[in-house]
Amino acid sequence: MIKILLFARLQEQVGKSELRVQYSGQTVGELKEMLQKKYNFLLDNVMVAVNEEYAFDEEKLSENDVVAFIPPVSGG
Amino acid sequence: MIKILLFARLQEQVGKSELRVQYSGQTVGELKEMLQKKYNFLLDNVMVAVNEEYAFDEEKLSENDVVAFIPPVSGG
Amino acid sequence: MMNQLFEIVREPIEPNKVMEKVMRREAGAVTTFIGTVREFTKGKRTLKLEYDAYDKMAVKMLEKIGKEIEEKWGDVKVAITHRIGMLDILDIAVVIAVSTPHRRDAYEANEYAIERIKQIVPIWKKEFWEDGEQWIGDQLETIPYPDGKPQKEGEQND
Amino acid sequence: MMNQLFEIVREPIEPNKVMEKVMRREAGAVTTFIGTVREFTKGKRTLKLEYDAYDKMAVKMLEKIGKEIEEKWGDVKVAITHRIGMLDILDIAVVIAVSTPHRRDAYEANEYAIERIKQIVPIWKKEFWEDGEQWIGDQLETIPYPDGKPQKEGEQND
Repeated sequence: MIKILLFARLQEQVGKSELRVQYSGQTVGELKEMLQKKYNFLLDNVMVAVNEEYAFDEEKLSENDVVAFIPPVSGG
Repeated sequence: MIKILLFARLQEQVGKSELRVQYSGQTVGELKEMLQKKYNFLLDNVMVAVNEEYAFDEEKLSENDVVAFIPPVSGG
Repeated sequence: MMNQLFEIVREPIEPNKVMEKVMRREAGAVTTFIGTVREFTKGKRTLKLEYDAYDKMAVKMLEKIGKEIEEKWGDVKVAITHRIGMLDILDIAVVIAVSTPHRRDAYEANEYAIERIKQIVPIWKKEFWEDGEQWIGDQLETIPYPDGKPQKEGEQND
Repeated sequence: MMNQLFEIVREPIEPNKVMEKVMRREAGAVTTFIGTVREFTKGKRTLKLEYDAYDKMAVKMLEKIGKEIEEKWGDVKVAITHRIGMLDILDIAVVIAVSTPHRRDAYEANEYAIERIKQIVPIWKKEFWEDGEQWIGDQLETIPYPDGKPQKEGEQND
């Protein structure tokens, strides 16, 4: 299983703060594409963090990873 | 009368925080010279304020002026 | 909790508390930055703000900023507290405190911290106006960052 | 007294009080600079400090710095409190608070204020070491300022 965390606009679009998807050796980029199709997200400028570290699309996921979709941040 | 205010090192050298001298149409520079001779001050890098505003040596004093001798400042 | 230098909190922030975390005998200069909720941005009245965060990662990123500052400025102590939840005008959203022996460094390191917060810390702000509300940071006018790293945006204290 | 933006005081300074003087709905950024008594300067241990001031003129010069900042930065509010008398290590000597709509200005205007304080405000510091004491600012190693204006010196928070 991969746990997916959603924040801000993405969370409101889905109506949930967490999703779970089956682990099947995906990369970050493949997971992004899958969600983009399923929820019609605009993920162009969304960053991804795997286990609380920013990750690139090429990174391969592992079983039990926590993947956070990070829209452009606006703290401060 | 001219009232003279002394601070920091100058005040300790004279042992007084105030002096009074007769008004005789002096300039700031002339007053400085007079005190320099009388008290053997090192006034080279001392600023003068007349009535709480920095003044140049050429400025002519007026009766009842308050003249402060300002050693290099070190606040902050 | 008092000893944590980097915190995400839900209660009002007391700037003194953050500042006291960095004061030390070797440091003669302490700078603080306090970001408050501003009423007007580009002529538009803000009613209130909501901040959300990926708490655990946000703390980690604040710590990372602290480490970056230590690497760049050496003898420096940094503490950052960011508040999340609903905030009114004038409420304090963030306090950054930096202490150094010499003042120039205290200003520079502090400004570096707020710039980095706006780049890498997963915190989001929702603005509430008279005519609507919106999560800030991914409006359509935002140019997508080209290099895969979050970029600076117009903020309430930009 | 609470409403005076520029003060010379003899009691401990509470940074929050100074900061609160500049907070306002239009400003999203508040910077403070806190100058504390540092224990070591160039390897020499300071035991305590004494500050003396030409009070009335010092307040006037602080107000002048406030005016200069308004002229340079426009929408800015500044408050400065400087303490005089005997201070121990870690005691706060000066607090400068600046609020602006945008953060860049709040840092710049604040740093300008401390630079100007060290140039024009008639306040003097006496350092007490294990082996003596001295009024700072006119040691023999000081180069006399050539243009009749006080110049910047090495300070406890320089």
